Amino acid sequence: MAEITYREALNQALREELDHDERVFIMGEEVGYFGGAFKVTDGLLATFGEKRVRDTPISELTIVGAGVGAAMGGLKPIVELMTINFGLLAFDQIVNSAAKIHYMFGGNAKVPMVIRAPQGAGHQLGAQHSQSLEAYFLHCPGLRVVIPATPADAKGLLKSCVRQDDPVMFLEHESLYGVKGEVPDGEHFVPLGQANVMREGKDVTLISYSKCVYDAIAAAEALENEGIDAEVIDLRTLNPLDIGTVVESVKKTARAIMVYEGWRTGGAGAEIAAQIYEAAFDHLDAPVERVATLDTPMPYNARLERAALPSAAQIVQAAERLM
Amino acid sequence: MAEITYREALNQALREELDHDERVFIMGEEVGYFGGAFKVTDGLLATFGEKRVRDTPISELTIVGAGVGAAMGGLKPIVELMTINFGLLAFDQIVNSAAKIHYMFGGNAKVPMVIRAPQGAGHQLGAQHSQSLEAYFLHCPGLRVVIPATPADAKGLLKSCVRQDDPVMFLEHESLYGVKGEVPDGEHFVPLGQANVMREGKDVTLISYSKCVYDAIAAAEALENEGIDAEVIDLRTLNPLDIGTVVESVKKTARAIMVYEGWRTGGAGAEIAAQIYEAAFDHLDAPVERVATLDTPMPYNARLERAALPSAAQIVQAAERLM
Amino acid sequence: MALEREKHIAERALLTMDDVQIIDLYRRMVLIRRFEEKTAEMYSRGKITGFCHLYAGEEAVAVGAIAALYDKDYVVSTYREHGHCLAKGAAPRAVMAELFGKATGISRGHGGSMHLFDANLRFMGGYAIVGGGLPIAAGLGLAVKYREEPEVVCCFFGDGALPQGAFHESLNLASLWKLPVVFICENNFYGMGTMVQNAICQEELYRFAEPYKMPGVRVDGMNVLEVYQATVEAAARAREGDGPSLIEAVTYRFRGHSMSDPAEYRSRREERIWQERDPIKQLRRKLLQDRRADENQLTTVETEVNAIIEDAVRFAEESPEPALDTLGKLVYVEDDGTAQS
Amino acid sequence: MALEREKHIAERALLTMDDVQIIDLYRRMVLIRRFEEKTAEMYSRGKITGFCHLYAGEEAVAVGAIAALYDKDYVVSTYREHGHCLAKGAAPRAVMAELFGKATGISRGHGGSMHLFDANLRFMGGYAIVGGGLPIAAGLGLAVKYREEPEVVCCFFGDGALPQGAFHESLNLASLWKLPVVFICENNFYGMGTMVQNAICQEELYRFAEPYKMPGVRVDGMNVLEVYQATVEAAARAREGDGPSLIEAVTYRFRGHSMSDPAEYRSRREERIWQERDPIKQLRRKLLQDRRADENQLTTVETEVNAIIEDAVRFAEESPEPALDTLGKLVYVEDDGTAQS
Ligand SMILES: Cc1ncc(C[n+]2csc(CCOP(=O)(O)OP(=O)(O)O)c2C)c(N)n1
Ligand SMILES: Cc1ncc(C[n+]2csc(CCOP(=O)(O)OP(=O)(O)O)c2C)c(N)n1
Ligand SMILES: [Mg+2]
Ligand SMILES: [Mg+2]
Repeated sequence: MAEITYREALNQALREELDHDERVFIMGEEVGYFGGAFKVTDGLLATFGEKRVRDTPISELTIVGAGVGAAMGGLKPIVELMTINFGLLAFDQIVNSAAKIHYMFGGNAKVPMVIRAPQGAGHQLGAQHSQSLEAYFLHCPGLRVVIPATPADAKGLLKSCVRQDDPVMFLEHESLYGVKGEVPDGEHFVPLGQANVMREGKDVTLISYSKCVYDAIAAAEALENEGIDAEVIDLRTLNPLDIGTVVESVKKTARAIMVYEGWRTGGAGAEIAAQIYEAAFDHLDAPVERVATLDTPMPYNARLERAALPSAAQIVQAAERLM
Repeated sequence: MAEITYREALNQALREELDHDERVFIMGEEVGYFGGAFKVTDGLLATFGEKRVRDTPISELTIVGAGVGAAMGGLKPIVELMTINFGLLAFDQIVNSAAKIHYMFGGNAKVPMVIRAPQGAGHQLGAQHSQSLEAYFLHCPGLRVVIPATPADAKGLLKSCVRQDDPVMFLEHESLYGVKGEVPDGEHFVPLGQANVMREGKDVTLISYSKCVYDAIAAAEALENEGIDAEVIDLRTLNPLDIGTVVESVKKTARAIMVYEGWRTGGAGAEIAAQIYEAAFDHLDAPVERVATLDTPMPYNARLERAALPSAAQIVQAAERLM
Repeated sequence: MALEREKHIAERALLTMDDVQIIDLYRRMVLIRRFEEKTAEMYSRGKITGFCHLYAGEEAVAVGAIAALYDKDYVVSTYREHGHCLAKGAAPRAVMAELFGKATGISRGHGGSMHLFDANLRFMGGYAIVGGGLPIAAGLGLAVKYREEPEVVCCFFGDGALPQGAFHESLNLASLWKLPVVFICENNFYGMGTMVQNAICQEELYRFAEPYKMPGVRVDGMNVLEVYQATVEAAARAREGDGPSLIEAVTYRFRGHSMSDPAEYRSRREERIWQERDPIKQLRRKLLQDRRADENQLTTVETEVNAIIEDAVRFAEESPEPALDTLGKLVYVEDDGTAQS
Repeated sequence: MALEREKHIAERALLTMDDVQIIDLYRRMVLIRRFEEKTAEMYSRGKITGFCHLYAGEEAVAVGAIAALYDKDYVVSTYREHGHCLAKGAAPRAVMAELFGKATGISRGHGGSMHLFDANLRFMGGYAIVGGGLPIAAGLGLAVKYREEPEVVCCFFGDGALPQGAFHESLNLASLWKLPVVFICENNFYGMGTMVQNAICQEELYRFAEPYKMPGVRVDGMNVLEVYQATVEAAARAREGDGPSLIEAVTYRFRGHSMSDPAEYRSRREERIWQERDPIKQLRRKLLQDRRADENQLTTVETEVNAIIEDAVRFAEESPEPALDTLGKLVYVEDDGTAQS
């Protein structure tokens, strides 16, 4: 076990998978000579060369589409979208091609491609650079949606994604790259579809993923002082979704709070809440609370941005409302 | 009052608004000489000429982007996407430009544009031509989302959309164009944000929009024979969302079923269900049921397609489960 | 201009082909034509539904281009792809069964007319988003080049795709990375009801090749030999590692855009002119004239083709529909296809 | 090639301008430079945050092009738009306050460095999606033409936007509809760390104009008069109803891509060569040499500019932040800006 950053964990996963399978290659804007806009691919070009680590033009639609074609042609592309905000340009190839090809060609084609994309707000990047768009991909059968919070999961999930055969949206949070954590050395896989109970508790379940997991943990710690014992679940993947672990917890605590950075309305939290109700209605003492981003384009001003985003304080307040 | 089709109602609205305001114009693929892929704009070119009814190249991203620019420049564009499936190519301009410009420029710019798009399945058009994507737009602050079921609403809502100043996704269902209904003559406006109680009932609330409203009504009639008295609500607009009318009904019936044609997971039904729980948790006798499209790319085969889509029979079954 | 040169080329192609090859071109074109005629008939009898875009009139493009490829070369197409799929060697049975939505269809009845696919034939699919196939073709080209294999990717699309960003992005990427892709634009003068000059400011579509530093030629798409020869050259270039080419094949669809389009925007006169240039009749005339085949041989081909098509329809009719319990399966590879919820 | 002709043109521009005009060009370039230097300082002191892309080195493009426009002409820009916004006449106070995220900012602190906007100045916004401004500019051009007004739309974007589909779709639409748009590509040889030849197969970017049947020229973007003259011609053409033009202005950004980029991918030698071509120094030298201005005058300009910038910073510092209760407002026009829920 070594303590490394989320960024380093991703870099290790990429390095190991490039090493492991000749068919794996990386392409995207600035992934090569620049080492990635967030330096996730740093050093890979030097080791693996231009064939395996490919800088592309700014052509999101075609980068993703070319990834689809390369995957159909037998390779295992890892496509980096510099951020998910630019991925909106590639939406057609993600939703109309990547997600549908296996099914619409009768199972005779497959698209084993991982699309990595940083997302999230918190750095005053303004309305066009601060989105968390996981809900769009959750609402698209055929796509896997993976969204790790910790360095260990970042590594273990990314490696699992590369080893499987469905197209994956692998969403990283821009604020997590510098976060450190213990990561098992060498081969380390985390299976898709297994939520992680980060903290056990009996009074309320905080369900989250990506950066908000840390807010949930901070809130749980604060709640402890108030005598409220919170369980914290990191979903880790939204598709497949491990609703079983969530439901089990909610049956125990009878109270749930969804914490996510997407816009509140129509976000992944609505879906998960709906599934909780469907499976554990009789066990709930109160409606599921949602702590999420306010329904507004993200303001540039720091104070407004902070206030628009979900926070540990809001989670604490929600928990208090529930008790 | 005349009985006309949904298509004719839309055509009337367009004609009246073109007549009413010199700034209004229509652009899109095949809207002019061809009269629209679904003939909604039929005859408008002949009356208003090429300046006001503009055929465009197949360039969805730029058609929408040009609509944004024209709206900022003082016009009132009505942009037709031939179907919403192609609208995925324009997603960047819808989400990153249209929805954000008013806010990110500090309220100093506005984008009074209506984007009309047919959507929906049911005609064996296969995976890439059968989507209902309202959930994507619901999860995008800054956009209005309007989705009429009846000819009268199609007309009244479209006219209201053209008269207001926010960007609107106006989603029509491909199966509704031939549906007839009474439409008030002359000026007829339906305000955004007012759900319509189509049928009163006391046992269960069926909440729907677009084509599924008809399935809900059919189900309500079938349920009547079983002695179950269903209320049917047509939301008509998803943003603004008239959750008040829904909650009031659910408080009365204590049971709710969301009926929608988007994919079940992450669809608009999840959001509305979540809001129902938040506002009427204590009034609910059972969890909100969701009758929606199966989470699969749409198959071409007719039998499979029918089975993948929501139906009156499924609503009836859901209601029976609830009682 | 380019056309003069291409005339010459076509003559050359004719000389270099043996009789068997050349009659095979004829056979394939007739097969496609009969297939489409039968499809139209089945459509009007309600056996086929959904969108259905016929290829009649354009046979020389698919047949000429694909004849210039090796079996292991890849083809990427659009929603108007029956012709390309058959030319690539698909069994008419499997294609017809797909149009009927049957389990024996080439895409198991999941795809329909717009989404034919056969990995073994390296027919890499029909895509129904205008321009959607081009980035995928570039990606296949990348896969080939990556593995240092000798194949090329042949990508068909319509004139309507040129105003799409995907066209330009793909040409740039293919040129920048010298990918072995032959881009073939089927310029049939219309995208649905829109004439090409109302969609794009440059009607000589092959000229878009120039800024991308790749060869661009315009060929007579009603002449199978011209298309063949141009594709031979482009494919050779691609195989040698010199990158992509753009071929504009000028052609005409004999029917409306889809089965539901009566094509009222076209004049009878225009249609007649093009009917006279029917690629099948042209080749037939040429073969007889040059004594590369006799009437008897060609009639035999036609009779054989008719039987194949009849058989395909019978097969499609008799085939079972996909079982209802397959619904929700095949959405994912990994979990053996259980839908998400 | 084009460059030779442009040299000549620049001389002509110089002759036709009076001293006041020409010193005003100098003033605007110095204003932008000082503004950017101060911005860098404020950024490193933590007063400005987020992404911040400086325009230093490229001043001649914004100033030359915008000087060729009338006040009522429109400008559309990118995330690197401080220069364009100031050249269009924005008060340095309002821009600096925006960078500080203050309520007095040109976008009320909602936009930041990448999203400046001023409807009155017809500065139609900075867009942070590469290529995102081009369709919007085409739409503004349509609005102008629709109303039969005489304005033109000047749209700035980088070399990095050329591989984007939006560039091609917009050029096609503008040409097809003869929209009054002047497309100005600021070719500074890099899109972030990627050299233009690694992003696009055609390095002579102006050549993309040709298939779109519009004039395409390359000008020395370090020479304000060349840019000015090329824009005068393109704008005149647009105003006469002859449609769009493409101008490629060859330039260089003196700093990294953004405040967080040390630009390690560039050689010191390359940077030095371009520093020597500093557009401000060049104009200064020229003015003195041709005796269009004396040292005194220019120093006065510089001193005045310094004072303006100091004042802008003071204003920004002292301005209030947007009130917290504005959050959730201004999302919609209609309901006076209450967020959805
Ligand atoms: C992105 C997109 N926009 C619109 C459509 C609707 N559509 C289907 S075919 C077509 C015309 C295409 O014309 P062309 O590319 O010339 O091909 P042809 O039909 O002539 O073979 C259009 C507009 C679509 N399928 N995809
Ligand atoms: C669609 C999109 N992709 C990627 C980015 C990230 N990005 C911001 S600027 C930039 C480089 C743009 O270069 P260029 O157009 O040459 O403009 P310059 O920065 O040189 O002025 C990139 C890749 C973006 N903002 N938008
Ligand atoms: Mg065509
Ligand atoms: Mg650049």
